[in-house]
Formats: sequence, structure tokens, C-alpha cells
Amino acid sequence: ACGSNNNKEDGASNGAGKPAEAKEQVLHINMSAEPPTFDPGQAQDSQANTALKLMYEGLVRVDDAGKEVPAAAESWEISPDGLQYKFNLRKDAVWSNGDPVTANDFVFAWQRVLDPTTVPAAPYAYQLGYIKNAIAYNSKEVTDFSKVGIKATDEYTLEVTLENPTPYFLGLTSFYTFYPVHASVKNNAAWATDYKSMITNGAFNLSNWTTGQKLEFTKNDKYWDKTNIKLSKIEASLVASGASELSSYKSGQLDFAGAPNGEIPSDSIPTMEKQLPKEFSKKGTAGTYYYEFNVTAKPFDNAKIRKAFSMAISRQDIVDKVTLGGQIPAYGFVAPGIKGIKDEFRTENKDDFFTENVEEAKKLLAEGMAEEGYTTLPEVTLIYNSSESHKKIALAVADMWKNNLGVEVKTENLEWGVFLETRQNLNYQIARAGWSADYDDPMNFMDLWKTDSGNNDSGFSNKEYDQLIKDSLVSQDNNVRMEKMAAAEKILIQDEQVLMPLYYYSNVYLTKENVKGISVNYNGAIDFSRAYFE
Amino acid sequence: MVRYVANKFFYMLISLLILISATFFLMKAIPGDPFQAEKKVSVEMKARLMEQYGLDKPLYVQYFKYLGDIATGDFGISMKKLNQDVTKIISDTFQTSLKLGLVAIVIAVVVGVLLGMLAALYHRKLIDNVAMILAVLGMAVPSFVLASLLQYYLAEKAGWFNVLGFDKPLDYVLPVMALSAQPIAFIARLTRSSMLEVLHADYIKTAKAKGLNWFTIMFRHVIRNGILPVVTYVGPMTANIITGSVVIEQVFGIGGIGKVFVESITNRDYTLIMGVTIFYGVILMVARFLTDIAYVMIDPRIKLSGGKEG
Amino acid sequence: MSQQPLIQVNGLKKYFNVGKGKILKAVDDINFSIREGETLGMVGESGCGKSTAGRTILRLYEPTAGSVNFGGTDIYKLPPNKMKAMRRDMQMIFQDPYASLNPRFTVSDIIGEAFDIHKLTDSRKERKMKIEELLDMVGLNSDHATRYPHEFSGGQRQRIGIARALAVNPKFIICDEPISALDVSIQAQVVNLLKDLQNRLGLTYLFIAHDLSMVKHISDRVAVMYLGKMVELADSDELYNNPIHPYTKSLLSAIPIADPEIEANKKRIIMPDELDGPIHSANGSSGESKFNLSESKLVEVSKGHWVATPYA
Amino acid sequence: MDINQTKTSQDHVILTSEDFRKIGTDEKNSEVIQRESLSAWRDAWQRLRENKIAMTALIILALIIIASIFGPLISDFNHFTNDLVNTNQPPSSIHWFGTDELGRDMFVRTWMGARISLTVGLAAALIDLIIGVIYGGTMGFFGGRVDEIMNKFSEILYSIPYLLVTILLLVVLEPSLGTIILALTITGWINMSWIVRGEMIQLKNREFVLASRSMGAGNARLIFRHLLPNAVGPIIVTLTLSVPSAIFSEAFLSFLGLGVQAPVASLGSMISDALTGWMYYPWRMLFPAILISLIMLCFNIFGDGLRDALDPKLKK
Amino acid sequence: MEPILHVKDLHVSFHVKGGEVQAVRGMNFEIGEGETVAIVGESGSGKSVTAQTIMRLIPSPPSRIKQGEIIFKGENLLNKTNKQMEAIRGKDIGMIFQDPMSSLNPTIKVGKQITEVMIKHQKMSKTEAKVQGIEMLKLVGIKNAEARFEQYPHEFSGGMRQRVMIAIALACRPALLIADEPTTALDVTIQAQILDVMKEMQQRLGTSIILITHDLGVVAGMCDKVIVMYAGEVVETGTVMEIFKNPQHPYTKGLLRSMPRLDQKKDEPLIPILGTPPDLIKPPLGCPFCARCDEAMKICESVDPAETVFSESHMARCWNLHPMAREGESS
Ligand SMILES: Nc1ncnc2c1ncn2[C@@H]1O[C@H](COP(=O)(O)OP(=O)(O)OP(=O)(O)O)[C@@H](O)[C@H]1O
Ligand SMILES: Nc1ncnc2c1ncn2[C@@H]1O[C@H](COP(=O)(O)OP(=O)(O)OP(=O)(O)O)[C@@H](O)[C@H]1O
Ligand SMILES: [Mg+2]
Ligand SMILES: [Mg+2]
Repeated sequence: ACGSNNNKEDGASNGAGKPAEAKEQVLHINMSAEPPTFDPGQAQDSQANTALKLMYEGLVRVDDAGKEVPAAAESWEISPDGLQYKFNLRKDAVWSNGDPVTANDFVFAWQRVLDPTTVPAAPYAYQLGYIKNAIAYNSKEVTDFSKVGIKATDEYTLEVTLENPTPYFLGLTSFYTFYPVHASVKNNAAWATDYKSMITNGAFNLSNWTTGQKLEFTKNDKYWDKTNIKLSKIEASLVASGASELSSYKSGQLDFAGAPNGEIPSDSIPTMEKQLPKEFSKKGTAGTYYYEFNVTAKPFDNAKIRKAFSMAISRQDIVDKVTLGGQIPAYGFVAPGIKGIKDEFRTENKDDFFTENVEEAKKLLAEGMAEEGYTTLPEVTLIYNSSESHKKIALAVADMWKNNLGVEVKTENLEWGVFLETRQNLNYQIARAGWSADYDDPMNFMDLWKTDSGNNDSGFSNKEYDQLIKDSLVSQDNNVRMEKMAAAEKILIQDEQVLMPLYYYSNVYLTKENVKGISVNYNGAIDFSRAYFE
Repeated sequence: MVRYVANKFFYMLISLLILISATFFLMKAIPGDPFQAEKKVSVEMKARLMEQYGLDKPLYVQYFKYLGDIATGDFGISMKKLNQDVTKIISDTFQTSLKLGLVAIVIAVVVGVLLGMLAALYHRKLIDNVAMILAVLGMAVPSFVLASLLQYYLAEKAGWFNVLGFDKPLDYVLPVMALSAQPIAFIARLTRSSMLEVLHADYIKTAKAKGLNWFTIMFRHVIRNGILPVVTYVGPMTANIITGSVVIEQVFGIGGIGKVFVESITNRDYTLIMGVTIFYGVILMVARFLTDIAYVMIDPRIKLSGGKEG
Repeated sequence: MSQQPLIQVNGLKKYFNVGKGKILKAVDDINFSIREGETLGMVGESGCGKSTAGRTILRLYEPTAGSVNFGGTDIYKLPPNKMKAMRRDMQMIFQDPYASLNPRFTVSDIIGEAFDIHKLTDSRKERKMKIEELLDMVGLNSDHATRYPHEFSGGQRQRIGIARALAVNPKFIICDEPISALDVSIQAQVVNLLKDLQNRLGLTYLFIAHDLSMVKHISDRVAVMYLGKMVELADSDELYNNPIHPYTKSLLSAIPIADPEIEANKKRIIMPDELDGPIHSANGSSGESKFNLSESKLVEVSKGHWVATPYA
Repeated sequence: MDINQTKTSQDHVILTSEDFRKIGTDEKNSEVIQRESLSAWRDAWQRLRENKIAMTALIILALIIIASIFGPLISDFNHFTNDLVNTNQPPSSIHWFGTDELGRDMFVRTWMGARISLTVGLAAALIDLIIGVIYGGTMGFFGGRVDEIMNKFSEILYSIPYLLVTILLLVVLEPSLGTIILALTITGWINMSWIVRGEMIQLKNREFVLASRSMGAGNARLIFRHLLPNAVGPIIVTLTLSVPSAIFSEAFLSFLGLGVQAPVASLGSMISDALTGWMYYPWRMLFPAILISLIMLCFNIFGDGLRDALDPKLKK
Repeated sequence: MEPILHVKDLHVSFHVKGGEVQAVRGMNFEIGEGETVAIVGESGSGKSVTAQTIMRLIPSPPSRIKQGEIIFKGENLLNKTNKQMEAIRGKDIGMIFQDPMSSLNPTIKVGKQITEVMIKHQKMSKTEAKVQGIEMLKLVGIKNAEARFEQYPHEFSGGMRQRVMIAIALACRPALLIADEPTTALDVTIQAQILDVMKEMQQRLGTSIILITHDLGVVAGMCDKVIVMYAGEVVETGTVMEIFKNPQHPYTKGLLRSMPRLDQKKDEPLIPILGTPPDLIKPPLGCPFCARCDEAMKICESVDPAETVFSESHMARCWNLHPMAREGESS
């Protein structure tokens, strides 16, 4: 990285130019992979999230405290029934080429995402699915876009009509799929592959891009809120190795290391925590790490056996001894940090669906086996996708099962693509899985287990559950919604144990002491745009 | 010569065709597709994507379409790195790999040959032993171990080099060391044994009988003949270094083609997999071809022949 | 010595395909016969096709054309199983006593291999006995049977090779330069042995060599080969006293004679195109010569003395 | 005879007429056999034994193999049981090589790893050998068109990037030790086949082969009794040197996450597991790394020694 | 006349695994100006070692020159430094090796291989050397020398390569030419040509020649003097006439007897020398030929025979030549 040593504590500088100034305000971060795309409409992953957050600005922004604050929209009005949103855009916002950011840019962008003829199809189109007729338009049931609840009533006013009242919709508009896109991209399929042709409206512009190696974001001087942007530049290396990332951080080459874009190897977490207490952070994020059972496959078609497996391990040990990253043992599915009625859903609805108890587990296993008529349990295999940390957890859990239940469980790692396909085709017994929130609502977790959910890889299908989810989706009363979802979670975990939760995710990262203003939101997404050096 | 090249070219094409076909069908046999993720897209969305990329057609249609495309020089666009030209991704990353690779190759050859020559000249003396111990050690330490040791001690601890990155000349030092250690060791051993053989050849006795001094004998008579086996090795080695630097790229955060290749397989980025494979194949073949040419230039006894190769 | 030809070689050709569509005529239309009990010497410069001729006659190489009649049968027409049986009658002794013995075999393995292939012995004891018999015949003793070739001197090795050839009781043996790799002082041992065996067993030899004095010593008749062709064939004394073909003449005049007086007065006869250096082309294979050999035919100039045209 | 002068260097020796008694020579006695009776094998073995370095390497290899078989047995621990209380313990009297991130005993795991690595190496080398010998032997022995086509085919195969084939194969097939070995051999045998081919071509025109042929020997006898035994030297050397390269390749695959299935570990996978934390828990990398390097070293040195011992050029 | 080369009591050994191979065990001979001396002897008798020791080309280790002197033009070559030897090799002493196929560097053009020796010793420019080099090629009978000058060795036949070797060895008109079996690998006709070339060159340049061979026929045609070696020792020396017409040592006699003469009757058997030479790691105490000698006596087994001198040029070492030998016969 050019000038990468500029931030060394000792001030040694081998960078060119003005080292003193550069030392002040150039942030060095690592992203373990290159964002597959810089097109907000096509983006799907956390690397893109970090990059696009710098380059674009949606209608609202979520601040440090998790509150929506004005961004491209100066203000907004929500109708009492929660279905109508009127966004008043600020007039001083411009694109990096000087064009004003208008309501039409949003309409253009959103239509582009929803348009079934867009090539390639935008995979995250469903993120806009709360908007009236959006899904129908996307699936060609409605062909007239004017029927979709997106209107620019004038240059600076955007009106959105929703299908159902969606309390978290406002927050969603800070998500990249909702970002505006400059209309000039229409005839240029490759616009997002070259930093020179990207027209953006965020705090930073992508100013350099060495394929596979380096990204460089430079402060956007046309950005309306530029006075609050202190960094002159952000340089991101693209190293997949956590060890190298950490090493680089320690040598002063990076100012920030770790989640969500990189990784602190779990082996080094305890040492780092001890050595660099002021720089070390662990922060819970709204996500759950769990093992799901294939409820259609023997022997996990029996709920008691599933429960036995879930109860026979020690989550605390896994968190303390294996993952080491300050994760919270999980006994439910909805992760902490997700809004409930007043507080977090998880505080309002405790995840006390079961307790770990070896004796109980053994008993349940025996009962389950008796019910199924097993004298010995069929061979059990746990699959996970190849990764150091998944492997450790799998081995630890399998060993616990062996010690506590006396069940020999084979662990098998599969290459990512193979793993997904295997899991999706229900070709497994137990599989690793993880879910992190896209939006701040329990629904984000709960609708996964609907019978017709594309992400339901467990074979679980429960009418009662489906009904609860359906009801809570259409309900206008937040209390009722939460109640129904809590009831659903009870079915999911306590009654059926379709999955055995292991822990709630946390982000572990290191930030140089003099770096401030980095904000990490409820689901771990990171925003470097307001960072600065003290 | 023309005939030779034409013949070679013909075989290269056949090799490539086999390579392309094998990879194509093998790749399609792997479970998974480019549009999978932990959070799945809906069934209709996937169908739409498959259709847009032509992946819904029967395999043979896809295959012949692909052949047709590459025949016109169109390697397509990446399916994962959206809309990015496969050709451009390859050329971008290959430039990096090439820079790293070329330096490593040059270092490997120069250091390896020197080490081997010294060992041969001081056969059974201290220098020989030291050089051979170094060589054997070089062969014994896995490159990723060496890479992380170097990274830790020379970059993180000593602070002499950057841990990551690949911009400044200094940034080359560690990756090149890690990458060339094994080839150096191999070349040194190869050089040593072939030098020893040459040193015992009759024509060296002739040269000595002419009263030529040590230096002339060494540089005019020994090296050229002694280098032949090294040339044979350098071809495949070049290809290996350029294509097989995945580990080193991973450790040092270098945006090379090795990384792209591994990623493309994980991502099921079909067009990119094919592109990189073909590229690798061509590199390997060109390396072999150049080796043959180099051989002919060094050894006048060897003739380029259209038919059989010796 | 009977007057009946034991072996008759007619129009034998052996061409090698040396790539790039080029053909090397290693043996090009040679004709001769050898009477039972006779020794036919064959001389010629290196690469003129002597070994190839020998090997083709034994059908170790498949011939390009021609026939070899042995005891009345054309061996080239024999099916594999008959050919295998025929091999018992025809054997070969090789030039290089180091390369011709499998270094991983003991002497008894080497000699006994023939017994195994042709199932000539019924018991181990018989096999052992026969091997000892053969060893004795070539002047080695039975202790040597369990030893490996590398433990023997060149002369001894050559005797092992002879014993191997004798194992099948052949009638005809091709000796492909059996002495040229041996030290002068040892050559005589082998030549004496070969002559002795011929007398005792009534063997017929084709004796290939380039040492003309030895050839003359051992052979009844001598054939001179040049670039894959036979250029002269005569009784050995006749050939030495009255060479006709210029190549034969130059060959004879080139033999160094271990007598300073003769050497001092000797005049070399030089082949017309010899001054050009190599008679064969650079890579050692017979290439074009300024002689037009392709047309030449052997003509009998005097009784039993055949010379190739145009010198006949 | 005209003798002018006799100069005697042994002037002080008093010569008697008895000294000048004729003794003659016994032919058989003069045909002394100068060398001890040794088969080519014993001979090579003897030469190998004189090579101290190679013998040391051989002994170390033997010890490693023995340790990898019996090492795990002498420990109270096994390679898969976790001990989350005692993770990442440094070497101690209980855990001789320390413990790893799951508290597993490194001593047992290291030797088990060596067992796996050696199995992979040896098996891959063996399969290379079998395929290589058959393929190369066929090419070399029959020559001509057969050779041309088969050789071209192997050349084409050789120009397929090995990494690609390996990765694709590992992804397509069920992950297992067998798959890894298969993946390693898919292009690994080519080199062996070329070596065998070269040897065959060289040997098949050697006079002892012709001799056997002239004796009426069939192809089978020629190949199995004459050609292969004489080609065995280079074959063994290649074999010896292909073991470490297979071990290395497996380690490399482990690094890419394509190695053996946990909790089974190879040395390579142990090293790559340890790679993220070796600065804090050096023993986790140290022992497997030393062992793998030692194995490499010994195979290479031994292979070289073997080459020298089997090299006919060095024979007198 | 002062001999150009005088080798005195030369002993050379090789240190090998099994012990010390005493390859040369007391060589004594001298060569006069313009003389051609042959060294003949069985394979392994130390001919090449002697030749290479004179040139100081013998690799050390494993070899060691244990004692002796090699006086060339009045100076002992064994006392020279390597640099001084470099100035002598190729300039004052030229050498030709047995195998023309491997004695030329395959990757360097023939012309350059000739001229480099001239450039080195005669300080010629490249162009001068080229003219001279082509001249040399013509001298050794290579036609079309200009074109041949630019070719590689593999484009030459064996005989032509040996001619090139002669051209190289004689390029600087050395006073002494050592030819180690220069024609063994060649056909008789080519051999005759090569020997002719050597003779002619000798006449032109007045070079002294040491010709190593095991072919007595070659010796008879080429040489003035003959040195017969056996097991690292000189067993007989003499003029060609003396050796061929009046051999004294049983080995020499045996050698001559074992060769067929052209006038020999067919059924007259050859008389071989039976047995093999001794192992030079443990050379016999007495006469090395003893074990193969028909006329061996008791003393031969234990005491090395003394020199018996027959003429100024003729000497042999055999106990049978001792005055007391005849007494033993009679007893
Ligand atoms: N298997 C083969 N393939 C191609 N060419 C061959 C083959 N065997 C022999 N030749 C060529 O045939 C020619 C005759 O060779 P051959 O060995 O018969 O000669 P020769 O008279 O025995 O020579 P020498 O005296 O050197 O043994 C040579 O040019 C040789 O290169
Ligand atoms: N490098 C060496 N190492 C060990 N022994 C050697 C070496 N070179 C030669 N000898 C031994 O020295 C002795 C003499 O060898 P030399 O080469 O002088 O024989 P020669 O008379 O030239 O035989 P030839 O006629 O075969 O060339 C032999 O016994 C040989 O084994
Ligand atoms: Mg021959
Ligand atoms: Mg010699």
C-alpha cells in the first residue's frame, strides 16, 4: 500500500507527498475480498456494503445510536396507517459530476432493481418488496410501473406507498439496495466496473482500484455534508488472510482490523484482548450461529432426539474456549440487537426455551430412540463449509456429543458451493448455518422458517408457525406482531428444536486508539465515512 | 522453423481444446452455481439469472456457444464480479502475478545457478556442503510456512518491510523470497549435478589441455552445457511460479491471478474459471515452447523438428 | 565342410524410417549363402550395415524385403511359434561383452534362460548340469555359475556370451564383432575358442568384424560391405591377395600391420571420394555417396570371387 | 642374447638358483575374479551403506515411520478428544508437544499427522508408479505410433494446470483421503511414465535384450525379466523423490482448505491450522513443521543417495 | 641430444574407497626432439594416467603424484604453478584424446574451438586467428574449411572431428604432442588417414609425439621408439625394430604372438595371453606379469625384476633375462 506506513506510531514515513497531513487523515483498512460489484442495485454482501456506504447515500442514514437521521432526504412524513412515506429531498445534494440528486434518481434506481428485464436481475429486489406492487412488478404480474408505490411528485419529493405497514421501512432505506443511481448508467452495462465511470453521491469517491489488491476512496468535495467528513482518503487492502491482516495492523500498516470486512483469527483474540485492551472491541451483532437439523432425515425427524442433541452441549464453553470472540451463547433464534416493542426483542422475550442438561438430554435421546425403535442411533454426520472456525466449532460440538451423549458424530467439511447445494437439497442430517439481520425486525429471522421460505433448508413445515408469521406480517399493531413472532419462536425452538442455536454473533475488531468516529450498527455493518484521526 | 511452430501450434490447439472441454464439463459437474449465497435469492430470481447467463440451456449448447465465443476472442463477462470483462480481470491480475513471478524466476535462476556452480566447483568442500544444506532446507520448508515466518520476523517484528501490499520495490522482497526458495533449491541441486557432469566431460579436458584459464573454461565451456537441464526445468517452473503463487498472494495480499483463480472456483464463476484455465494452459504451453526454443539456441545438436520431438 | 548352403540370403533389405519421411537403407539388397561348417567373414566400415544385416538375418528386425532360407525354409515366412523353434538353430554373439549380459542375472540365469524359454531341461539338476557343461566348454568353471557379469573380465564375459549362444545347440551363429571390444592380448583367446568350438560342434559362422587381420584368420570367405551393399565377396586368401573393388583395396591397405618393415614400405590406396573426409554423412548414418551404388550388382569375376559393378 | 649390463635394484638381495625355478601358470588360477560375488542389488545396497548421510536419512525416515505407527499408542491421549479446559497448552510432561486450540494432544496428533502425510505420499507415489510404469513401459517398449500417440496424450495432460484439476476434482468428489490421493496422482504419474519410457527406449536395444529375443523370448519375458529389473534404479529414485512432492502438494491443498477431513489431520493441515496463531502458540506449528521438513529432507537426501548408489556410471 | 621430455620415476596413485590404486608405479622414459614414441599396454596399465600427468591434467583429488620428475625442456613440470602450466598447455604441449565424439565441446563452433587456443597463446586478434584457424583446418585435410569453420562438432564425422582435434593440438606448433589413443574409436580407413595427417604434420612442424595405443600395427607404422607398459610399470622399451624383431619381455612377446599375421596359416592357432592384469590396489610384490607368465620363476613372485639393458635404446625388466635365470633352467 502506497504510503501505508504513514500511520506508524513512531511517525516514520516513507510515503511521498505531505506526510504530516496524510498521517492525520488517511485511514487504512482491509477488506478480505474485493466487492463483487459497486452497483448498489446488484450488491449482496458485506464488502459491498462497506464500500457503498462510503460512496453513496440513501434517503436516511442510521447513526451510531441506531437512529435514522436525515441524509439525502432532509425530512420525511409517515402517514398514520404506516403505509405512506413522503420524503423531502435536500436541495444541496449533488452527484459527483455536479448533477443534483433528485427524487427521479431514486425512482430510477428502484425501478431498475425491480424491473424484470434488468440484466442481470437484481438479486436483492425483494428488499424493496414492502413497497406496494413491487413484487408483482418484479415478477411481471404488474407491467405498469406507475402502479408500483414509488412516485416522484416533484424534483425533490419522493412518495412511497407500502403493501403493509412496516415499522422498519424507514431504516431499510439506508440499505444499499435503496441507494439512488445516476440515470446515466442506463446504457452502460459496465459502468460499475470502472471507477472512472462511477457517478456517486456519497461522502467518498472510489478514486483508484487495483484489481484484487487495493481500493482507494477519496473524499468527495461536492458532498453536501463535507464539513463533517474529516478523512481525506480511505485505503483498503484486499487480503483474505486474517493472520496477515492482524500482522499488518500490528505493524501499523492498518488502522482498523477485524469484522465485519476482515477477521481477527480466533487464536489471537485472547492475546490481543490482553495486549491491546484499548484498541480491542467486541460487539454483539444481530446474527445467530446455529446448527440446523434436517427434520426429514433420520434420526432427526424425531423432535426429542433433536432436543437431546441441542441440550447435550455447553454453549458457554464453545464461546469461551473455541470461538473466543465475546459471542453470546444462544438459546433462541432471534438475535439480540433487534428491536422489539420498546426495547430489544430478545430482552422482551427471553430465550429460555431450553436449558443445557446432559442428564435430561440422555433421557430425551433414549425416549426418542425408543419412539423410533432404534437400538443404536443411525450414523450421524454434521456438515459444515470449509473454514477454520466452522471446523473448530464442529469438532468441539461433536466431541461434546460424544462425551455427553455417547454419540459418535462424523464431521464433514464441504466446499462452499457444494455445501450450499447439499444443504438446500436436504442431503444432510445436521448442517452449520448462520443468519444475520438485514433489517431491524424479528421478522427478518422468523420468516426464514416458513414452509415456503427459500432459505428454509430444514424441511420444517408447520401450519401453526406459518399462520403466526402470516398474521404478524399483516398486523398493524406492533404489539400483536411481536407477540405472534414470540409464539412462533417458541414453536421453532422449544417445541420442535428445528435448529440448535449456538451463539449470537459478535464482531471483534481492533481500532487504533487515535481513530474515532467509526460506527458499527446493530447488525455489524460498519460506516467509516465519519471516522477521523484525533 | 515455420513448420515446427505450425506443428507446435496445432498441438497447442488440440491440447487447449481438450483442456477446455475437460474443464468445462468438470466445472459444470460441480454442485452449485454462481448465484448461490447463504441468503438465497428466490427461485424465480435464480431462474431469471440462469436464463440471462444462458445457463438454462442444455450443456452441449452452452459448450458449443462457449467455443464459438472464444473462437472470436470473447471470453465473456464474469458472473460474480458483475459485468467485469474476464479478459480484463485476467490481464489486470496477471500483470501483478507476472511482475512477482518474473522477479522470482530471475532470482531463482540467478541465485540457484550461482549456488549450484559454487557447489560444483568446490565439490566436497565446505562451500559445497553449505550450499547443499541450504538447498535441501529450501526444498524442505513449505512455502506458506516460510512466507508467514518471513512476514512475522522481517515485517511485523523487524519492521523492515510492509506486511501487505505490492507497490514499492521493497514490497517484492518477502513474496519473492518465499516464492523462489524452493526453485532456488531445486535449481542449485540441478546445476550442481549437471556442472559436475560437465566438469568431468572430455571436452573440458580438451579445454584444459589448450591451456585456457579457469575463468574461460568456466564461462565459455562449462556453464553453457551445464545449464541445459536447468533450462528444461525453468519452463515448467516458470509456469508453476506464475500460476501457482496462490499461497503467497494470499499471505501477502497480492492481487494476482492465483487468487482470482481460487476465488472463481469457489464462486462458480464459470466464465472466469474457463478464462483463467485457458490462460493457465496457454502460459504452460508457451513456457514449454520457449523452453524448447531456448534449448535449441543453447544446444546446436538439437533441431526443431516438425514431427517427433526428442 | 559340406558344399550344401546351410543358409541362403536373397535380396535382403532393411530400411529404417528415420523420421521426416526419410528412409535409411541400412542393408540394401544383399545376397550370399554360407555352407555348413563354413565361416563367412563380413567386414566394412562402421555404420555400413553389418550388425543390421546380422540382426535381420536372425529376424530380430523384420526385413523390408528379401528372404533367408535356413535349411530349406524361409524363416521370414514362419509363424511366431515356428520361429521360436527355429531360434534354437540360429544364434548370435554380440559385440559388447558389457552390454550383452543382463547385469541383474547370474551367469547361470543368463545361460539357463534358453533352457527356460524352450523348456529344454526337465529338472533343476539337469539344468545345473547342462550349465556346468557349457561353462566347461567355454573354459569357465562351475564356480562361476552363481556370479554376476560385472565380476568377470571382458574375455570371460565374452565366453559367457558364447556359452549362452551354445545353450540351444545352434547350427549357425552370427558373431557380431565378438572381439573388437577386447584387449589385443585377450582377443586371441576368444578367436581360438570360437574356432575350437566350430571344429568340435560343426558350427557355421557369420563372423562380423572390422579387424581385417582377424577376419582373414578365421574366415573361409570374406564379404566386404559398403554403405549397405555388398561390394566384394571371395575366398579370404583370394580377397587379400587380389582385391578388386576400390573400397576393398583401400580397406586392405589401411590395415596396420604389426611389422615395421612392412609398414615402412606400405602404400595406402585411397578411395576416390575418401579424401572428402567422411564417407558417410555427418551423423554417422550412411548418406549419399558420390558412388552410384544403387545400380551396382555382384558379378563373378573369377571362380568364387564376386565384385560389384562397375568394378567387376 | 647380448647382455651388456644388468642393473639390479635389489642389489642387496642374494639370489639363489632356487629363486629361478620355473613355476609356470595355472590357467584357472590366473583367471582371478576380482570382485566379491554380489548381485547388483547387494552391490547398490553396499554403496548406499557407505553413504553416511543417506543412511542417516534412511534411519531417520524409518524412525519417523515407526513413530507414526507406534507414537500415538504410547500416549494416554488420542488425536480427536477435545479438552476445552486445556487448550493451547505449551509442551509439558503431560502433553509432550503441548495441546492445540481444542486441547487435543499435539504429540499424538503430530504422529497421526505424519501417518496421514506419509500415507498420502506413499500411496500417491505408489499409484504414480503403477500407472507410470504401465503407461511408460507401453510407450517405450512398443515405440512407433503407439509411443507417438501415447506420448502426445501425456504431454497434453501435462499441460493442464495441475492445480485446476486437483481443485476441481476435490470439489466434485466426496472429500476423503482417497480423493486427495487420486487428485495428486491425476497428473503425478506423467513424470514417472516419461522416466520409464526413457529407460525402456534405452534398454530395449541393449544387446542383452536382443540376446534374449534371439533366444526366442516373448515380450512378457523381455519386459518383466529384462527391462523392468534394469530400469528399477531410476524408477525407485523417481519414486523416492515423488513421495515428498506428494506430501507437499497435500500440505498445499490443506492450506487451501481442501485437505483431509477433520478431526483427522495431516502435517500440512496441522501447520495451516496453526498458521494463524503460531506467534502465540509456536509449538502448534513447530512440531508438525519440523516433522514435515524432516520428512522432506530425508526423502530427498535418501533419494539422492539412492540415485548415486544405483547409478551405473559410478560403478567400476 | 637433450631429450625434450624426460619422465623420471613417476608414481601416481588414486585414492578411492577400496584403497589406493597405484596406477603408475615408476615410469621412466625420454623423448628426443622430433621423435615419435609409442606407449603400448593393456587397458588399465596406466597409459592415460601417465599422459595426463605430463599435462598436469589429472584430477587431484582423487589422484596424487607421489614421486618423480617430469622434465620438459629442462624444467620440472611438477614444480610449476597452475598458471605456469596454463602457459605451457596448448602452446608447448598439445594433446589429443581418444574419443573424438566427446572431446569437442558440442555447443561451440569448431572454428572458435580452434582459434581460442591461438588467441590465448599467440595473442592473435580474432581475425588473424580465423585466418590461421582455417589454414589449420586445411592442413589437417578438411575440405571446404571456410564453411566448416562455422559449423558445430555434431556436423562433423568422427574422423573429421579427430582432424579438428589435431588442428587444435597443433595450432600453436607445440614441441610435443601427446596423442592418447587418437584412432581407437575410428574405422581402419579413417585411422590410416588420421595417422597420415599426424605424420605429415610432424614432418612439417618437427613435433615430438607420444602416441598411446594398444594397436601394435599402428606402432609399427608410426613410431620410432616403443614403451611397453604393464600394470603401471615400463616392462620394455626399445626402438620399433628392437621391439618387433627382438622382443625380450614375455608380455611383449605374448602380445606379438597373439596377433594374427596376414601371412599366417588358417589352422595355425593364435597364442593368447591368458588371465587378467593384477589389481593395482594391491599390486604384486614381484613382477606384475608373473601370474600370466609362462616362464615365471619363483623369484618373480616376490621380487620386482631389474632392468636389463640390451642396447642404448633397448631395455626390458624380466627375471628371465637375469644371468642366473639360465642356471635355474638347468637345475
Ligand atoms: N533401429 C535403428 N533405427 C534406425 N537406424 C538404425 C537402427 N539400427 C541401425 N541403424 C542405422 O543403420 C546403419 C547401419 O547400422 P549397423 O549398426 O548395422 O552398422 P554396423 O556396420 O554394424 O556398424 P558398427 O561397425 O559401428 O557396428 C547405421 O547408419 C545406423 O545408424
Ligand atoms: N579417476 C580415477 N579414479 C580411480 N582410479 C583411476 C582413475 N583414473 C584411472 N584410474 C585407474 O588407473 C589405472 C590406469 O588407468 P589408465 O586410464 O591410465 O589406463 P590406460 O592404460 O589408459 O587404459 P585404456 O587402454 O583402457 O585407456 C586403472 O587401473 C584405472 O582403474
Ligand atoms: Mg555393428
Ligand atoms: Mg586410456
